[in-house]
Amino acid sequence: MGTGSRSVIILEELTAVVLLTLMGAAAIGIARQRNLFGVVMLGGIYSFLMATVLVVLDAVDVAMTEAAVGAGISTVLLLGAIHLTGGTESKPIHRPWLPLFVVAVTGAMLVYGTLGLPAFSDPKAPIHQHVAPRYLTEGPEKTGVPNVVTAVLASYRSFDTLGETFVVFTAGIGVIALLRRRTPRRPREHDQEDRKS
Amino acid sequence: MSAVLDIVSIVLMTLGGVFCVIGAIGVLRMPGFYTRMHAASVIDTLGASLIILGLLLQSGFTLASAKLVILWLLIFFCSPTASHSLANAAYSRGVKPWEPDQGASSSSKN
Amino acid sequence: MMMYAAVIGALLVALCLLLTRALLGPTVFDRALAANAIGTLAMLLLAIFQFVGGRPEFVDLALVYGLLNVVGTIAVQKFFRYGDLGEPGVADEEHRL
Amino acid sequence: MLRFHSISVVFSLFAFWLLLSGYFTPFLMTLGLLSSVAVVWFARRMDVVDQEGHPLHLGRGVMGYWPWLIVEIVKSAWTVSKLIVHPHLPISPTMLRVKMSQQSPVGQVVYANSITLTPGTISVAIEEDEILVHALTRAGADDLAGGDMDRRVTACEARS
Repeated sequence: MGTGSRSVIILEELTAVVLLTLMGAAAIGIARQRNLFGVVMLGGIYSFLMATVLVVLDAVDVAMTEAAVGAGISTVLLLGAIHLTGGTESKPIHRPWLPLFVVAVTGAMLVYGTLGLPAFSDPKAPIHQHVAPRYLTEGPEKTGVPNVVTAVLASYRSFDTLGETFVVFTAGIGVIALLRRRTPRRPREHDQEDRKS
Repeated sequence: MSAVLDIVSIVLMTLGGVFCVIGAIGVLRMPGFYTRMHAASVIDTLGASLIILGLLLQSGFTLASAKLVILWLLIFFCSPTASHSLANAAYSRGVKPWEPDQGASSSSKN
Repeated sequence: MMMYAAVIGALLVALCLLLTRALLGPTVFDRALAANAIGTLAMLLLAIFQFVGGRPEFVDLALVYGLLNVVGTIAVQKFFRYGDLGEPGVADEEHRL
Repeated sequence: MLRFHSISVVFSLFAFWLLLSGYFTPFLMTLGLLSSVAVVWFARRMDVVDQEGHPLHLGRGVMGYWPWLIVEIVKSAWTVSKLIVHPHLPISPTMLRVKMSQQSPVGQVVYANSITLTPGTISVAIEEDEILVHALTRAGADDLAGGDMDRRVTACEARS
């Protein structure tokens, strides 16, 4: 929020830090939780906190997506998946040291990668030099769409968005097909699987 | 005039924040599931209303204030529905209400 | 703009307390209750931050949030009530909710 | 009747669209109106437009009930807050059954939701013409059993 004074920036950074800490606590809770319903609930909380962080960082549209997908749809989908599988996570057979190592190394590399990026909301960053000013200044006149995000998504990158919509639509159909219950065909499918195996 | 409005809105919002904290303390402190729900409804009603009222005084008479009113209506219509369905689900799953002589345990199958 | 600091701080404290309850449990309903309350608080926090940033017309984000919060809670409750997310018109008992 | 309802739903949706978008140019407003009409058309094809989801007929009666309810909510929220910060947590949770005198389902929903909205009492289940209520304190339970809220909701149902 570049227009704000120094105190606003401090307030926002403090809030972001507190929220990120809470997200860390929620993530540890998720990792330690064996009851999958608890995991779904904590995951919803995580998404709400994440979306709030994104709003604090002024990424309103991403926050909207995070809230809709993370806290809304995926809670429902995960519950549907739990219904088909089971409510508790089984204990791992051996200690997950190797996955932990892989995850830690990947995370460290990602953090190292961010060191090379320009500072957050730096006006001289490359991303603010090329197309972004053009979209912002010429977008409304050229496309006739009052909202810049909508102009970019639906006009400049409309074919991209069309493809994305197809992907999401297909994924939705796939999920519904997988999670749908009380279909008369399901017992037969089980039989076939049994015969095959 | 605007200074008075500012002060009133700060007081309202801070009060709302205080009630949110009280509700959260209640959720943490109360024994048993149903008693915690009562504490959570303090957040939904008084805490949220006071904060939204404070923001309304800040926004004046604009589109934002209309949105805030809708937000308030949303909380008032939807929070009891959510609470009732939560209580109903817990009741139908056999979560027993906490009683003073029964001790601190209120857990049941989940 | 520092006038919002007090209420933001209070909301963050409340968030911490509710997250503790969500982590402690003990039943899944306690967690759901905490999640619902955190959703409400996040909604309020969003509304306030739109004002801090000086763009109060973006409060509709908080509105979307509130709607999602309710949808999520009702879905969770419906699941625990009937063990199923259900499809309208399939089971008649669902209309009682 | 259903046709009238659909039209009123279109108008509420369009009002909501205007509120969220904040654009008042003719072209965009036409698009908004078209999308609200499309949504209601889809909803009618899916058979989800009904009287209950859009209770126009309750409008007038509710207006008189709300101020009383808000005062009641503030009072009981204050009581519950005092209980929470009290060092000994003097609560006496009780379950009780309350009679409903409302006739229509919408009236019963209004009553049950009012009970839930007031901190200190939560409607847990609805059985025939009774509501199972969980109250935080004995005093709150007695208050509710007095039936003041029930009478007011029934009155507001009758007035509409």
